[in-house]
Formats: sequence, structure tokens, C-alpha cells
Amino acid sequence: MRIGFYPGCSLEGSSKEYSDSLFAVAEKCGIMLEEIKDWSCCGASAAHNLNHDLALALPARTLALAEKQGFEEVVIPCAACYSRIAGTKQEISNNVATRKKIERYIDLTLEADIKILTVFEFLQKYIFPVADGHIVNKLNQKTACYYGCLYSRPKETAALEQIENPMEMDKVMVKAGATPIDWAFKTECCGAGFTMSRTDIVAKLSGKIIEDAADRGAESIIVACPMCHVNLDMRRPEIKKQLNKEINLPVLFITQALGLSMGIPADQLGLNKHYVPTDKVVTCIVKKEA
Amino acid sequence: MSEQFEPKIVAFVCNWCTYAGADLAGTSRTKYATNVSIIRFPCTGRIDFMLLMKAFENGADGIIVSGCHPNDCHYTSGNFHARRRWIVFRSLLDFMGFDTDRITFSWVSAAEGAKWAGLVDETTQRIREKGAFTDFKKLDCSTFEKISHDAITE
Amino acid sequence: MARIGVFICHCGENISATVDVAKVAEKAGKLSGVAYSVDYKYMCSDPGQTLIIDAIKEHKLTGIVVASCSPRMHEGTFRKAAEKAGINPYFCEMANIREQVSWVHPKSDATTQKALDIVRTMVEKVKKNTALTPIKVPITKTALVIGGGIAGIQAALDIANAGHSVIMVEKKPSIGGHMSQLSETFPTLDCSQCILTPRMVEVAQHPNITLYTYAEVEKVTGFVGNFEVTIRMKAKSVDHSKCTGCGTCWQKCPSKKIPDEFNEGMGFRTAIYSPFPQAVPNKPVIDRDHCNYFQKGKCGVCQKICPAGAIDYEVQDEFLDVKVGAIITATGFDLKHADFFPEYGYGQFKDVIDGMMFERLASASGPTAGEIRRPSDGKIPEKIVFVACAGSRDKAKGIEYCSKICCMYTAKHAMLYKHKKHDGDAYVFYMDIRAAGKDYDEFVRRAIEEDDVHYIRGRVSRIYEKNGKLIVKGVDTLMNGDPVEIEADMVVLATAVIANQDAETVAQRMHISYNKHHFFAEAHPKLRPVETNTAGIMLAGACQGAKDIPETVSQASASASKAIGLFSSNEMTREPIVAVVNRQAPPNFTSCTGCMLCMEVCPYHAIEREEMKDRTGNLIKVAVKVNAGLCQGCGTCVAMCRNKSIDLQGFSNDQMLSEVMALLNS
Amino acid sequence: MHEIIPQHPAGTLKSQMEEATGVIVSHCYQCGKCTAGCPLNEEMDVRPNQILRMLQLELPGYEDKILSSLSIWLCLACDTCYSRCPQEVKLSQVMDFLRQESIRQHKVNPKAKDILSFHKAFLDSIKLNGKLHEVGLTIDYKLRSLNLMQDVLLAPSMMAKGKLAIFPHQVQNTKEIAKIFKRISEGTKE
Ligand SMILES: Cc1cc2nc3c(=O)[nH]c(=O)nc-3n(C[C@H](O)[C@H](O)[C@H](O)COP(=O)(O)OP(=O)(O)OC[C@H]3O[C@@H](n4cnc5c(N)ncnc54)[C@H](O)[C@@H]3O)c2cc1C
Ligand SMILES: Cc1cc2nc3c(=O)[nH]c(=O)nc-3n(C[C@H](O)[C@H](O)[C@H](O)COP(=O)(O)OP(=O)(O)OC[C@H]3O[C@@H](n4cnc5c(N)ncnc54)[C@H](O)[C@@H]3O)c2cc1C
Ligand code: SF4
Ligand code: SF4
Ligand code: SF4
Ligand code: SF4
Ligand code: SF4
Ligand code: SF4
Ligand code: SF4
Ligand code: SF4
Repeated sequence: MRIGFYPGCSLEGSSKEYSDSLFAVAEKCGIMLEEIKDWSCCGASAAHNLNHDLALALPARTLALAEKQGFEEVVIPCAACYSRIAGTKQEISNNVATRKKIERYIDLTLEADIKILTVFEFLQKYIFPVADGHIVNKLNQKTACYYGCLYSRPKETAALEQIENPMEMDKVMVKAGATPIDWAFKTECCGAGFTMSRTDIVAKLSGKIIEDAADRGAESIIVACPMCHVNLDMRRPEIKKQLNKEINLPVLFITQALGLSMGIPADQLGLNKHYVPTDKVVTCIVKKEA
Repeated sequence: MSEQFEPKIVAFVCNWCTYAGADLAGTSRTKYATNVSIIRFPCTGRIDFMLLMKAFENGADGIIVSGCHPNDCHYTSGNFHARRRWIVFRSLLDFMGFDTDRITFSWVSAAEGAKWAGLVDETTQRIREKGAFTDFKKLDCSTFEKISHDAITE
Repeated sequence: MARIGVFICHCGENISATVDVAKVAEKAGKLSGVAYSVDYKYMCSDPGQTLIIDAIKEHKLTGIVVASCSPRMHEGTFRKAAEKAGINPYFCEMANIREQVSWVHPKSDATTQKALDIVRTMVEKVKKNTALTPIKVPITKTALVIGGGIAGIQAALDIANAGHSVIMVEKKPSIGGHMSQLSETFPTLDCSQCILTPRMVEVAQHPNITLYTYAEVEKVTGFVGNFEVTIRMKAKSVDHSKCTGCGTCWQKCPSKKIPDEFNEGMGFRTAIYSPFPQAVPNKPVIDRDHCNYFQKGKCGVCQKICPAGAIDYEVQDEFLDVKVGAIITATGFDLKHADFFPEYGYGQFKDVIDGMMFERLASASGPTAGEIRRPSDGKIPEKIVFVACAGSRDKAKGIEYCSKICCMYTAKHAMLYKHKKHDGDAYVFYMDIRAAGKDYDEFVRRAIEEDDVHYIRGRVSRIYEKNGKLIVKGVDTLMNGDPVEIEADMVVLATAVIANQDAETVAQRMHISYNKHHFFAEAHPKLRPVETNTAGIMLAGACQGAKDIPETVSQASASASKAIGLFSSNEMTREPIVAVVNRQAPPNFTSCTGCMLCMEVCPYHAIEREEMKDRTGNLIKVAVKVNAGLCQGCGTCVAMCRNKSIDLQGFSNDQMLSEVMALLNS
Repeated sequence: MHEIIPQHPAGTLKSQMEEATGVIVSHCYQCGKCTAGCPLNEEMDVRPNQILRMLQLELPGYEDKILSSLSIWLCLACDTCYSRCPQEVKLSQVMDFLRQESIRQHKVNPKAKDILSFHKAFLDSIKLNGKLHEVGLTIDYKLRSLNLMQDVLLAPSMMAKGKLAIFPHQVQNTKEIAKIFKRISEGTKE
């Protein structure tokens, strides 16, 4: 089966290392991902803040293209894109009138029956069954798995089993040999869409998250969303000001952490692209005992 | 002055709510049209819709069916079954081109004497405007009876 | 050939002022089958009744129609008169020409005509009437009480004290229910055990009460006055007739780490156990799921040491059939448990507990001997938060209703805490305070005014644990929606009162109805609040809906009085307005085809399957029959039957059709 | 960008909102759980539950107060409120609607200008390229918000790390995207 891949804008830009590491892990395990041709932006928060129809039309266009290109499943690693596209799929399949209207806007027909996979579902379904053969290292440290809003809410599109205390990512980290901590901010909001417009708010919300993780002894934070990554990794100067202290917790994408456990070189996983240095994660790696 | 048409209307009502409601209208001396006569059933659940057809066949111009409000049935759920049967029955009548506006389905509780009086007056007025009901009297109801009864009890 | 008499009443002038009664009488006299017709000033008066009786005798009438007031007024009166004259009372019908004619219409020809129409209709009906005899049902004067909580205890004692026998069935090893777990009770703060234990003992010792603990009702058949009940006596593995309750066995049992249900899991019990010191009966049972002998095949310690030789590993569940006349269902309630509140960490954090756990902590007989210590480390909390409506009034969690008792017990809990820890801080997050009972609001005010409990109006959004504290994130909606964050040592959730897990099964076994939350349904919410729709089965206590002890006890006494009332005569008489399935000669037996449609719609489960067999016992046909004891005469079954095999006495197909035809064909 | 803001039918703010979102404000029983969990409750001038309260009562002045509030712009659409609301009120959708209405009625709170500018710049970037061009977006946003200094220090390092593309990635047929925008702006004007 051909598995479609929707990078979304961030994975082409500021979070290129997320898609690089995802491809590296998939390749290692012999899984092929194929980018949807000519995809467009999902509209992110801006579209639904400003216009509801637009917020449906943009994701719908991509869904329609994926269908036309014959994919049955599409992996969407970005939480924001996932949320927008899954929500659109749901709204369109629940309401014929809406579907007709949107089809007119995008000038394409749409079944909305394509299966959308989050990065967890993708790992679970395609990587887990073969992972053990490829995992050579143990990430010998405590990690805080951070899920953010968009995987856990709203409930209609939530991709997590327990939305207040999800474990999907924790399971991946256990596979990678790390020790996920129990903490309080797994699904608190990091400030998401205010990355640029209200950095003060981002600093405050993300600051609380980083602080709680550090307080509970985490040595790194693992994320699965480019927006979370930007807020937690790039906004450190503001966060430092906000907290009045410097916390040097590195923030890794889940695929980077898993890649490390598979022995994929740090550079290939894009670890050099982060603001907070990731050396400590790399140095904590030990060989997995047989 | 042309004489006004006076329809004959039969009311099929339950003993506990609507019959008592009609009694209350009496005790309160509320006046209403003479066109409606009541036939008392223990419960709307007892009402066999074939009797409605018989009534039309025998010259009724309009019919009222009324019992306890939903959830207030003296027998818990008789009115619920009556309502379910009525929905099926009505769609069948509609399908056959029968003027279902000649049948009024209502709820009148034992405390609603005034509602009963209003219901009688409204129904009488409506049927008066429709005029005498002749279409159905010529029909042979027996085949219809069978079909519809099967449909209702499905 | 029918000879009908028609009696038109003037009702003083109530009827004659608008209806031309003489004309009605005259015209009625000409109707076919009418042998006599007369009008009179007051039919219901003594002379009026005598007139009727004499006419029946003199004119050899076979049936009568009295055209007067509503049958709801005087049907009984005239039926009695008919009976006195020597005809079956069900050959008397009334034409309602007062409430439904003379009082609602002006004097006119149309009014008189309508009165005549109604008379004619009833004449036709009475011609189709048949002789009916009131149904007499014998009554077994024993009551079954299911559930031994305070509701069951109260009901059993009331009935037993009235001189009737009672069989009580309790599924746990001891009676007492939830009340036995409570510390002190609102609104008086008296000790729960102190007021309950004497009554438990009274039940055990009452000569009229037979108590079966560790037992469940397996099957109920029959009808009011005549139920047949099968009771499953679960294997106790201890012969209670030999056991002296000395306690040696449970002191020595090596299987000691079983979470103690009575203490809500905060403590342990052994495999052979009596649930609490005041248990009734205070004799143990073996919990086979946790006993080494039953699980691993070795141990047998208790059998070896029991001085009375009471232990018997071989016994099996036994079944007992009993006959009872009335049943009181008093199976109580349950509380919503952990995993229900991921956002509050209930089930995740040890110090987030529910109300019943708090009761055990506050109870002198509890795991902390009445000191309020938190489960995680045994520290006495300095700051405690109570969360009301935890799961109740929460559509998103599937429970829209108010649990009714938690406002009160939360106030009680906060008070008990403050009484024991004077310098501690107690906060209650609430949405509304529902304390509408006698002395209830005063009780809540006392918590606020005298014990300094801080009530904050707003719902808590989240609770998480940090550095040994529970961070409670709420809001004060009375302060502009300002966020409130409290670092608490312990949180008590007033979790929703729900129906027992097996409530649905119990209801189905008893053929009683229940609502979507599985609370048992009363026959009428206001006027028959303790009866069910199945005659002879009553409800008591929290199995019908959340309620506190005063209300539970009132309802229990009320249902007991219903049973006592039933037992006050040797047999019951019921109106013969019941459904019957027709009977024909073999090999047909009946026109009923056994489609069972009637059975599905009968609200009283009065229709039963019947197998027709030939002389050699071969099954020929499956049909139905009506249990006249259960049938209430609604007639829903009749309208369902495709081939008119089932009919309602008094409102038969024939009678109703004649009425319609007569009404329309003048 | 205002040309693609939908024209709402006449009626009170509440009735329009209920029609557009399917949320029924009377379902809210003012428990405050939404506000209690909202990550920005401290920042907000009108708390989430209070917005619903004002919609419920519809007293004079409330509509203005809602539409010119800062809260509706601060809302991050994180859906914490909805996911815990006992009455299942979809507050985030209410907020979405109110933002659109606030723009339409020209009542945007002055303090929300930055946030609004960002959203608009974002959509313009998509309209132009079909995808988000982060450099273009940053420049555009800065021109609109006049918030020139912010992030200037970050941009060069982002480029160095290969995190920003100087030339925009484009969908093959950018006209198609522009057409979608056009159809919607026409469609919603009806
Ligand atoms: C935390 C808390 C605090 C409270 N505090 C107070 C207070 O201070 N004052 C007050 O007035 N009220 C208080 N209450 C309410 C009080 O507990 C109830 O009103 C009362 O217990 C109801 O009694 P019941 O007999 O109906 O039910 P229960 O006490 O639940 O008794 C039911 C009995 O039936 C048995 N049973 C269940 N199913 C079956 C079956 N299928 N077959 C046989 N037996 C069965 C059970 O084992 C149990 O023994 C409190 C409740 C709670 C939860
Ligand atoms: C405005 C209002 C609305 C209500 N609405 C509802 C409702 O919707 N649903 C509901 O469930 N409840 C309702 N109630 C409550 C309901 O009215 C009462 O629960 C109910 O009437 C109580 O009945 P009772 O027999 O105890 O008292 P009462 O109705 O007061 O009857 C007492 C009787 O005793 C007689 N009496 C008094 N003293 C003596 C004496 N010394 N000797 C002889 N006779 C005496 C009185 O004349 C009276 O007839 C409402 C009450 C009010 C005030
Ligand atoms: S040791 Fe024997 S007599 Fe004593 S309590 Fe146990 S079973 Fe009963
Ligand atoms: S046989 Fe079972 S109940 Fe008896 S002592 Fe051993 S473990 Fe306990
Ligand atoms: S009794 Fe009080 S705490 Fe309990 S559900 Fe009702 S309102 Fe809430
Ligand atoms: S007195 Fe009446 S209105 Fe007031 S709180 Fe009590 S029940 Fe409600
Ligand atoms: S008359 Fe009503 S109660 Fe009696 S058997 Fe028929 S449906 Fe049941
Ligand atoms: S509906 Fe009629 S035919 Fe069917 S089982 Fe009942 S009595 Fe028999
Ligand atoms: S949580 Fe829901 S019900 Fe409570 S105040 Fe907020 S919107 Fe209203
Ligand atoms: S969606 Fe908006 S209002 Fe709701 S919790 Fe998040 S920020 Fe607050």
C-alpha cells in the first residue's frame, strides 16, 4: 500500500528536522512515504480565526488531491495540520451540504474517506512491528513527553486514548530506552499560534511547561508538533526572562529520539538545527544490551 | 341565510385523562360545540385504528383521538404505543391520499377542561370548513383494514 | 333477546334545564331492544335507586342504561342497584349526559339530540355486555425484602412488627448497607453505627424475620399476593448453625492482603472474614476468589483450627423456593468510582479520594481510628479541598441529574474535618448548594459561619500533583471569574450517586421498570411514589433515586404500609376488566398464532407464553394467555393483535364497534 | 483580507452565533470550569464564562463589550474549555465566530491588532503561494504590525540553520489557490 505524506508548511521550513528524522526512521525500517503532490497549506489557526469556509476549503483541497492520487492513508506529522485536516474531514463527511459547498469552492470532488494517521499511529502501525530489529541504542535518560493541545482536543478529533494523561508518546520513548516521567503539563497549551504575535504569552505558557518538566527531573522534552517545538525551543530568551532563570532542557522531536535509538547519526536527524543544544541527549546514549 | 353545515365528530378518549378532562369542562360549565361525542376507552393504547375507519365509513366527518400526556399514561406506556401506531397509520393514510386533517391527535389531561373545550371548538370549526366527508363512505374498507393493520403491528 | 331499561335523570334541574329529558325517555323507549324507559328527578337518590330495582324486576330487564352524570361519579352506585335487583352488575352502563352534555351546551334541539345519541350508544353497548365476576386473588401474607440497608431494615421491621412474616435477602455477608460505613450523619451529626446497630440486631432476632445473607434473588414469577421466588444462597463455606463467631479463623487466615471493601480499600482483610465488627450476622464467610485453599488447593488452616468444626469447603450454592405476597426492593446505590475523572486525577493520585473514603477516615472504627489522615503518607492535611457535583450534573460525563445528598455530606465532611483540625483550611468548590430539607440549610450555614469553611462558587477544572501537594485549579465565579489555585494536601470528590451495577438485571428479574440511569421507576412520581408498575412490588431507598437517610426511612415505612395494607385481608378483589385470549376446541385451541406482539407491548408483563399439548404430551401449538393477576386492563394488547385473538372484558372489540355504529347511525 | 469575512444575517449576536456554530448558549450553567482551565484566564478582560453569560442575558451594551474585548483575540483555540465543559459548550467555536464578527463590525480591540495582523499576513502568504512562506510572512507581519524589532535577531540564525527558506515554496498552480479565495469571498457575500 502507498502511504501518503503531508508535510505541511512547518516541516518544509522551520521544522525541517522533523520530516528529515521521520524519513530517516521510516527508511531505516524499510517503509516508504510518498509526498502528496501539489499539497497546499491547511490554513492553520489563521483561517479558522478569520473565515470558517476557508478553514474547510484549504484542508479539503489537500484531501481531494490525496484521494485523486490514490492514497488510502496519509501521515500528517504536524499536530496543527492533523487537527485542521481531521476536523475538516469530519465536518465534511457529517454534512452533505457542507461537502457540496466546499467541493464548489475547491473545484474538486471529495469522498473524505481517506485514513489520516498521526505520527503516533504511523509509528505504532508501521514502525513498532519491525522496530526491535533496528533499535541498537538506549536513550539513557528521563524524558518528559509533551503532547500539547492539538492531539488531545477537541474530543471529536482527539488522537489520544486518555486526553488528560496520554501515554502514546511515552510508549514510543520506552521503546527507545528512555524513562518517561509522570508530569502535569502533558497537554497544557504552549501558546501555539501566538509564536510571533504575542511572544510574551508564549513565554509564559511555555515557561510553565519547561519549568514543570525540569522540576520533575526530566533531562529532555519530547514533542510531536512543530509549533510546540518552535515555542519550547526557540523562545528560550523570552522564557528565561519570564522565569528569571535559565533552563537548558533540550527539546526533541519524537522521531529524532527514536532515530537516535536506531543509531541514526545526530546530523542526519537534524539535531544540529536546534537552539537549545542537544549534546546531552546524544552523550547519554548507551548501547542496548542484547 | 344558508344553513351552516354541522359535522359529526367522534372522540376516542382514554378514561383517566381526557375523559376526566371533559368531565372537568362540564363541572366548570365551559361551553363548547355539540358536534363531538365521546367514546370512552380505558387507554389510548386500546384504540384500534380500524375503529376510526369504521367511524368514517359510518358517517363521521371528523375524529379526535386524545389521551394522557406523554409520560403521564395511567398505564405507563399505552399512549406511547398508540402514538407509535398513529405515526405509521397516518403515513399510510397519507400515502393513500386520505385527508388526515380530519383526524386530530391530542393530549388532554384530567386538569385541562378548558383545553378540551378549545379542542372541540377548533376541531368542529376546521371540519365545518372542510364540509361533509363523503369520499370514504363508499369505499370497501376490508382490504385496507388488513393492509394497514399489518403495517401498524409490523 | 335483550330487554334493556333506560333511566333518564333530571339531576334536579342540572340536566333537565338544557336537555328535554322527557323527549329523550320517549325516544329511547322506541329503540330496538329497549323494554322500558323512564325519566326521574334524582336517579342516585334512594327512591331513584328503588325505581330502578323495581323496574328491573317488574319488566324482567336484562340490562340497564342510566343516563345521568359521569360514570366516574356513580357507576358504583348503579351497579350495586343492578346487583340488588338480581342481574349481573356489569349489565349496567351509564350515559354521561350531565358533564358532557347539559353542563357544556345550551338548551337546544342539538343538545337533546346529543343526549339521545349517547343513550343509544350505551344501549347498544350494554346489549353486547357479558356477565363478569370480580376477580378474587388469595394472598400469601409473607413479604420479601431485597437488600438489607437501612431501607430494607426499616421496611422489614415495620412489616414484622405488624405481625407478618418477612424474608430478607442481602447479597453481602452482613446487612447494614452504606449507612454502616458512615461516620456521623447530617443534619444532627449523630453516630451512624450507634443508631443503626440496634436495628440490625433487631432484624436478626425478630421472630417474624428470616434473614438470608450472602444470598440473591434469582427468579420471580407469579403476581401480587402470589409471587414465587427462587433465592440463591451463595456458598459461605462456613456452617453458620455451628459457627460461634469466635474469630479464631480470621485471626489465623494467612491470606491477609485483600483490600477491605468496608474500608473502601484503605486497609486489608483476610479471605475468611466478617466485614466489620458490628456485622449481623457476625459470622464469617470464605471469599473463595482469594482463599488459598480454593485458588491453590492448599491451606485449610481455618478448618483445622475452628473449634466448632464449622468450616465446610465442599458446600455449593443452594436454591430455595419461597412464596410471598409482596416484595420490597431496597437494593440501594453505588458511587461513581475512579477513572471517571482524568482531569482530577481520581484513581491516579492517592490523596484524591471520594466521599465514602472520607467517611471511613472520619469514622472511629475506620482505618485511622477517626483521625483524618491522607492515604499517601498518613499526614493530617493542613489544607483540604472538597469538590461538589463531581460527575453529577455533568452531561459530558453522562450523568445529568443531581445526586441530592452530596451538598449535605460535603458540608458535613468539611465540618468534621474542622472539628478535628481546628487550624486547618477547608474549601468547598460548588455550583449550587442544594440543602432543602428540614434544618438542612441551617446545617450548611453552620459549616460556613461557625466552622469557617470557605465556599467558592465555581467548578474545578483540573487537579495535578506537585511536590506532594495537589494543585487545584478552580475559579470564583462570584469574583468576576478570577482563577483560584489552591495547594491542597487532600481532595475529596463528592462523586455521583449511581445505580448498582446489577440494577438492570435485578429489575428484569422482577419485571419492574427503570430509568435510563437504571434507577427503579415508581408507578407515579407524585401519587404512587413507593409502588412499582407491577402490583405488589414496592420500592424503598436509594435504589429508586439518590436519597438521604430520613427520606429513605420514610419511603421504607411507606412501602411497608403498602404491604401491610395488602396483607390486611385474606384475598383481594379486582375489577374484572382484564384481557382474555379466546379459546376454541382442539386442535385449534385458540385463534392466537403466538406472534407475541401483545407480549411486547404489555406494560405489566401480564401476557405469558402458553404451550398447547395433545394428550400424549406432544407440542401442538404455542399461544399466549393473560395472567389476570397482573393485567391492569389497559387494552394495549388488544389493539396490537392482528387476528383479534385477545380481547378486553368490558371494552371488547364487539362493544366498542357497536358504540361507534350506534353513535353514528341514528 | 476583509473581503472574505462572511456577511451574517440580521439578528442579535446570540442568534447569529447560535445559527452559525450550533452552540446553544442556554446550555451553559455558568459553572466556570472553562475559565478555570483556560490557560489565559488571567490575561482576559472578559472571562470565557462571562462571554457566555453576556450572550445569555443580551443586556444593552453587552454585544459591544464582547466584540471589542481582548479576550476573543487572546483565545488560543486550545479547546481546554470545551474538552472539560460539563455541558459540552463549544466555546472555542463561539470565540471563532466572535472574532469574525468583531472584524466585520470593525470593533477589533486595539490591543489585538498584532494578533489580527499576523493572521492576515499568514493568509496572504497562503493566497500568494498556496503554502506558508515563513520569511515572507515574517516580513509582511512586521510591516503590518509595525513590530519591526521583534524577532529580527532570530531570523538570521534561523536561516543559517536552514529553518527559513528565502524563496517561497509554491504549489504548482498558485492561481488555483487564489481562485478558492475568490470563490469563498464571493460565496460568502451572498
Ligand atoms: C459519602 C456519603 C455520606 C452520606 N452521609 C449521610 C448522612 O450524613 N446523613 C444521611 O441522611 N445520609 C447520608 N448518606 C446517604 C445514605 O448513605 C443513604 O441514604 C442510605 O444509605 C440509603 O440506604 P439504602 O438502604 O437505600 O441503600 P444501601 O445503604 O445502599 O443498602 C442497600 C443494601 O442492599 C444490598 N443489595 C444490593 N443489591 C442487592 C441484591 N441484588 N440482592 C440483595 N441485596 C442487595 C446491599 O448490599 C446493601 O446492603 C451518605 C451517603 C454517602 C455516599
Ligand atoms: C406556590 C406553591 C406551589 C407548589 N407547587 C408544587 C408542585 O408543582 N409540585 C409539588 O409536588 N408540590 C408543590 N407544592 C407543594 C404542595 O402544595 C405540598 O407539598 C402539599 O400541598 C402538602 O400537602 P399536605 O397535605 O401536607 O398539606 P396541605 O395541602 O396544607 O393540607 C392540609 C389540610 O389540613 C387542613 N387543616 C389544617 N389544620 C387543620 C386542623 N387543625 N384540623 C383539621 N384540618 C386542618 C387544611 O385545611 C388542609 O386541607 C407547592 C406549594 C406551593 C406553596
Ligand atoms: S473459627 Fe469457626 S466458630 Fe470461630 S468464627 Fe471461625 S468459623 Fe466461626
Ligand atoms: S483455607 Fe482459605 S480462608 Fe481458610 S485460612 Fe486458608 S486461606 Fe484463609
Ligand atoms: S447534591 Fe449538591 S453536590 Fe450533589 S450533585 Fe446535587 S448540587 Fe451537586
Ligand atoms: S427556599 Fe425554596 S427557593 Fe429557596 S433555596 Fe430552598 S427550595 Fe430553593
Ligand atoms: S390489557 Fe394491558 S395490562 Fe392487560 S394484558 Fe393487555 S396490555 Fe397487558
Ligand atoms: S397478538 Fe394476538 S395472535 Fe399475537 S400472541 Fe398476542 S393474542 Fe396471540
Ligand atoms: S464550563 Fe461550560 S457550562 Fe461551565 S461555564 Fe464554561 S461553558 Fe458554561
Ligand atoms: S479555547 Fe480559548 S477560551 Fe477555551 S481554554 Fe483555550 S484559550 Fe481559553
